[in-house]
Amino acid sequence: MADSESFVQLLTPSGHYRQHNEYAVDFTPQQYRDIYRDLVIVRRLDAEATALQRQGELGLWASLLGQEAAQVGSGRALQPQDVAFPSYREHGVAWCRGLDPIAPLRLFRGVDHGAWDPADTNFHLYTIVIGSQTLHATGYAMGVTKDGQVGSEDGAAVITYFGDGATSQGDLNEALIWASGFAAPVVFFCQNNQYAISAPSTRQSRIPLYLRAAGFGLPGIQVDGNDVLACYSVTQAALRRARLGEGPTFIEAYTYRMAAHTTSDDASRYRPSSEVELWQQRDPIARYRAYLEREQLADAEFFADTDSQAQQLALKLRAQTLALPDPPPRAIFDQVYAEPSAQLAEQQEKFAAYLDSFADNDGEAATAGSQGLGGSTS
Amino acid sequence: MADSESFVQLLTPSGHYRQHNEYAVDFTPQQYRDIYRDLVIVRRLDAEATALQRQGELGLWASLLGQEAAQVGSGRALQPQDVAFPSYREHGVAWCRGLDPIAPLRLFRGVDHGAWDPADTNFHLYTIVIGSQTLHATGYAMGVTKDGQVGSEDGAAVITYFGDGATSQGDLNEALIWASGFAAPVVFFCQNNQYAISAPSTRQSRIPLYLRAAGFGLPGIQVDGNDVLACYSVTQAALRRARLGEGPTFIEAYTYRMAAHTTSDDASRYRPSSEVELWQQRDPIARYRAYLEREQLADAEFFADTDSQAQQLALKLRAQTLALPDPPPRAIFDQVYAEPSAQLAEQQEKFAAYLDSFADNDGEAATAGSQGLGGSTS
Amino acid sequence: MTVMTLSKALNAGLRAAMEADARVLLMGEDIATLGGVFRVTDGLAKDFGEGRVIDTPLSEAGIVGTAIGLALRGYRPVCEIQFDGFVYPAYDQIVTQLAKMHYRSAGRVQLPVVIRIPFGGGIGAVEHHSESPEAYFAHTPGLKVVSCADASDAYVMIQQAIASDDPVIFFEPKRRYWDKAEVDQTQDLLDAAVTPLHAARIVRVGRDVTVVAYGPMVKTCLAAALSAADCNQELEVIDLRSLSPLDFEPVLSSVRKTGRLVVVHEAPRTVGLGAEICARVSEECFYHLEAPPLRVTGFDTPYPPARLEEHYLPDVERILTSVDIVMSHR
Amino acid sequence: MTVMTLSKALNAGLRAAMEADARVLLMGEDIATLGGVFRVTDGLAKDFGEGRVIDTPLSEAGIVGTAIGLALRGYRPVCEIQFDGFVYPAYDQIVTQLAKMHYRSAGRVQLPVVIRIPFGGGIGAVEHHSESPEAYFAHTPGLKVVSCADASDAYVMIQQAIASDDPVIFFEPKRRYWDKAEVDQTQDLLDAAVTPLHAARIVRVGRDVTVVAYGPMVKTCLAAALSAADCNQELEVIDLRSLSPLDFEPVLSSVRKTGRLVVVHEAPRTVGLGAEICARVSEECFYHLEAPPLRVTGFDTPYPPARLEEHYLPDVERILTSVDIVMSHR
Ligand SMILES: Cc1ncc(C[n+]2csc(CCOP(=O)(O)OP(=O)(O)O)c2C)c(N)n1
Ligand SMILES: Cc1ncc(C[n+]2csc(CCOP(=O)(O)OP(=O)(O)O)c2C)c(N)n1
Ligand SMILES: [Mg+2]
Ligand SMILES: [Mg+2]
Repeated sequence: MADSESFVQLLTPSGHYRQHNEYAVDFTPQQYRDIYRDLVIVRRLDAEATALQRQGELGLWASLLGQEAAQVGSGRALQPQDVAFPSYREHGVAWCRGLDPIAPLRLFRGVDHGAWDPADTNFHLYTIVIGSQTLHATGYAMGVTKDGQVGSEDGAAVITYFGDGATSQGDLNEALIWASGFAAPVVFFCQNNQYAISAPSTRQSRIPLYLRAAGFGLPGIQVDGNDVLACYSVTQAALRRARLGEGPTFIEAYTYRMAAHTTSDDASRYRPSSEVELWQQRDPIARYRAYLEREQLADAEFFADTDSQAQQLALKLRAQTLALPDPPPRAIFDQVYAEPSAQLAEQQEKFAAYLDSFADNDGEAATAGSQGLGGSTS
Repeated sequence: MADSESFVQLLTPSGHYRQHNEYAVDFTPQQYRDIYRDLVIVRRLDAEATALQRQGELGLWASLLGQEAAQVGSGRALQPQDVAFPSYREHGVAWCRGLDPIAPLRLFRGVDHGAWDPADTNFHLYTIVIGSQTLHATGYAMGVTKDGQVGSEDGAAVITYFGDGATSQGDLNEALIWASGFAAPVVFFCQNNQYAISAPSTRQSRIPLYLRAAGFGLPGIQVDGNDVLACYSVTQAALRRARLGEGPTFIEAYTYRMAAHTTSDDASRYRPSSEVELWQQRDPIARYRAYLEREQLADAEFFADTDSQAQQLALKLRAQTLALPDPPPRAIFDQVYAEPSAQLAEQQEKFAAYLDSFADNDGEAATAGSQGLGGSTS
Repeated sequence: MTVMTLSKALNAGLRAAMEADARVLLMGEDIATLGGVFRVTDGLAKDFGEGRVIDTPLSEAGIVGTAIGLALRGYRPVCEIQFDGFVYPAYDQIVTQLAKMHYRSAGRVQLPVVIRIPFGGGIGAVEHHSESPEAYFAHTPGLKVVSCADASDAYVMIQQAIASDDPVIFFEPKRRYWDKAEVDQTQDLLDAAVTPLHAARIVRVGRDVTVVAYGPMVKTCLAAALSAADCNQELEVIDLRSLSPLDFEPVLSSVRKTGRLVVVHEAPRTVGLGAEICARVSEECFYHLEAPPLRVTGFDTPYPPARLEEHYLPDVERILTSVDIVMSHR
Repeated sequence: MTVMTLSKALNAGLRAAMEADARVLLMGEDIATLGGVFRVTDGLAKDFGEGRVIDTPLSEAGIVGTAIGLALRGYRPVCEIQFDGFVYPAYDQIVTQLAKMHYRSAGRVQLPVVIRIPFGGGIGAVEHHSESPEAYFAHTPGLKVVSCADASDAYVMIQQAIASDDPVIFFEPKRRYWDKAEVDQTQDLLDAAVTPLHAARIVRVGRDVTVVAYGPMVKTCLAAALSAADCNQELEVIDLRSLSPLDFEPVLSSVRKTGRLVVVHEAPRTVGLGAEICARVSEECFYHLEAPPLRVTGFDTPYPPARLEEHYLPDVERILTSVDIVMSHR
């Protein structure tokens, strides 16, 4: 539910700017355009991934369609030293953090489990089991405090992403308890896209989700998740609180999942197309573009350039995907442990010998599945 | 924290009645006296159990000392058709429900796991793993609704007891979600006795616990847990809401655990005796007695009678405890399953044969531990 | 006899159980409106109402915890856990409450709760969607644990599980959901001819090697047996069906006949069901064994990315390799 | 050498680890002010501050989940779970996150988290305070699982566990907390003479029967061995120490020598560690075994009420009964 009283919105669905007595953005024209480019690119890459899945190149894809503003708005509010803990749909945040867009596709293709190095971009691994990452973010933020990296404008903050469905998990609620109790510098960013697969968010809570926070002793705020400026501003303020050592904040970005839950899902079974159409009128990119046009912050050439840049990136992503090699079979055994396990090494050796027993006369190993043996995959 | 504004109190620590604009009690003099008798008896039985533990007759005892008003006040507000789901300290509620006082002692002596029949007194089994029972209560209450037993004054309600510590468990928070979402007729009765073993309740929440409820969409109310009349009235009102189909309520009874966590605990390690002394001045029984005396609801004879009745019951409890036989060894295998398991039956037979191998010449079975074989224990 | 998929057979079994007993309830994520991500509950909400087919919050501890409460109130809840890897938030409720309450109460409380869990790999899924956690439950006294291998058993076993007065963890072999078989919907489940829930079954008779499996691996073992038959090796394939309690008699008498044992499962090897079968056979058939009992299992690694799963999962080739080894002992 | 209790030895080991590495943190319920319900962390909060010895909310999922986050930030958290039966609320975080994140990240993320769990029975406690859940963890790839049997090992192993870059589930034999032994606090843990964390150890040499145990049962087995020696039976007692990975070589070579195996643990029998040891020995020592491998374990029931535990727990008598059986095979 979007609770009108406290709902933060800076851009109306038609792209008009509304003053707010607490939140505002202070962008240069270039920054306005950069945000637009992000929005368009993340949508375009997402569409490409969906297409790749339809063509059998990915096992599955979880589309962010409709949630670009929530992700780019919050993602761009992060400072380099901040750390994000996503669920599995934060491709837009990943883009803002600088993660190579191929990384999530590797996961959804099944060549790895999403094996990027979180330290490279301060963007943690995708987490599929609902709610778990919110405790990791909280613990990490407790560590930030321990390291003395809070208390000033250049302190570090942590943000964790999760959906409306995740609010029903014990883990998320415990994370609020810990974050509040230890005044951890963490922002809880809930993308209420109104569905957890088929369950409407009212199945998780009869009252707006941002209200959950107060009972745990932290501020909760509801923002228009389809308004990139409001998402930016609200997140920025919350991160600032965290950085300054003022503790956690809970943000509910009220948005809409315009695609099905994943490519395996058939959303027509549980929601009418009229609802989707209604939300298309609140499209986060169209409204932002209308604003940029009205304020003459960008011209037709910029829009055309952006589209073609997005197109280039999509083509590159496609090419990268098609070129992804399958990992070698023995990679199954790699990196179960940081330190060697004799027990596992023995299994690995037996398996290698088993594979070798299929080796053809040229000395090349091949298996029933016809994949060659080789070095470690990752 | 006792939050002064919304804190419900009908009796001041000195036993003066305070008008409240929402809550009141409407007792006959006899009812007033009955409540007093309950308070005295549950304290006396508790003291006896503690003594039995000290004398080696119980393995452990979790004393309710200081929480008599919270337990008797709420317990007496229950109707016969209502069902209570306790943790492990609700000996006072058990008394109100009519459970034989020996039952919890069987558990703490280790002759069974607390094996009474919940259906006999509508008092569920003690639950030791913190928070679990709140979900059972919620599910049970959902069943009450399904059975059509809500919506009128003679509907059934459910109450579940837990401590301040339990509010940090995922289960409790999920129970609030379910209860709220399904408008289950359940009352969450939190005895905030200010400690979870050594952890002060501020370790679980920086803000008063009753505030937790609102964020889940249910009313939260804080009551003086050492005021038996306030506890009665507030619980009665919450049960009435539940009965009428108006959904769950969260009650925080702000009280104090005057004894150690259990007989195994050494509370002097984490709290000063001055604190305990302070709370002795707010003793729930002394204040209620002062009120009865002032209002001339009871005379010296009644007080003396009550004490001697409590004493009789304590002596009976002691005798019952000392007479408790150890269960026979083969009881280990009883009632693991409702339906037979061949696998287990085989283990049981082997064990019986093993025990028999120690049988002496008189044909009597005896084991190293010298306990005889016999029928089922329970 | 109707030919139907395993998924449909479960659906039919659930329907029959709900028709037979108004206290049977289904609860789980996405099971009502959507009909479940595998469509096992498709159409049931429409026919029985959302009061009996309950779309729940996204909360597995809540599902099992409230199911316990509903069972205490006299209902017979059938919970769906969406995928194997999502059962762990409910693990505490399952292990400390569901499994132990009957014992705690010395038999005064019964918890007829069924927990349905699609399990195992082979469908190209992402992490946590292909796991085989059955050993955790089989090691937990107080729970009964079963798995069906085909549509016909699925139809019968789900009804038997629901009729059981004990909690039953019901593992569904998710990659066999779309496999078809003949299902007899007219049978009387109380008929003595119907295999009881906790009985193992010999699904192929053979004299040379006893091959023990359950759930998704039964089909693989039958395929291996076909293949072995070409080389004149006669495998006796046993579908355990019940993982707790284990029905050992058929396994023991088979090994007494064949003298050779191969156990097959997808779950990691160490401390899996295969360990129990091999240990028990070694203990009780010591003088009948002509070769060391072998296990063909998943490896002691987390379930790998989908592009590696064909190597992780036991297949006909790996089973036959072990068969050859036990056959080589003369 | 100092004589100290196992509890004190753990305390000394924790202290040494905290002194050696400022990133080592302790977290758990009642561990700071109270010093833990078994006093294992007594005095550490006073000396290292509440920033390094953290009294947590009553929330096991939170303890493990935030410990993972702290480890990601470079800390080395040592979590205390108050009793065995209270680990299950954290089970999801342990099994799906702690165990799998290193694999998920293809080695880019390390989680040096230790989870200390007092386990086992024999102290006359109420329900959930006497359980032996180690098999659940040993069946979980990605975790390392160990148990110490005496004060000397406790002191060393807790430090080794903290130094490990992998998550370690550290089982403490609670009924041995008050047992004393000599502890050498001067030893250099990097010394080659120090037994590595994952090595089993022969704690008594014998030629007749190999007796395998871990944790609290090691002492019981040694007592059984003493008793057996009176009857001229020489038991070789092996303390596994590591339950995952299992160090099989000492077990296999012992059985190759004795030809007889008895495995002892408190946990329920079915699908327990004993099953794995017996299965593995049957597979690899098939031609050396002169008797069926036997298990002496807890029964397949929930842990019984305290007044029954002496019958539930393996004792010298039950061990010797099994020893006699394997010795009777000639
Ligand atoms: C613990 C757990 N239970 C179930 C699932 C299966 N599942 C995957 S996504 C999902 C819905 C999540 O909804 P929400 O939190 O709103 O996030 P969204 O997908 O809408 O972004 C479910 C039930 C899971 N991943 N983890
Ligand atoms: C899940 C779980 N964790 C830990 C424990 C150990 N324990 C027993 S009682 C207790 C404190 C409970 O505090 P609270 O909920 O406030 O209840 P109180 O004892 O004060 O009545 C703890 C930590 C437990 N029983 N269950
Ligand atoms: Mg959602
Ligand atoms: Mg308390």
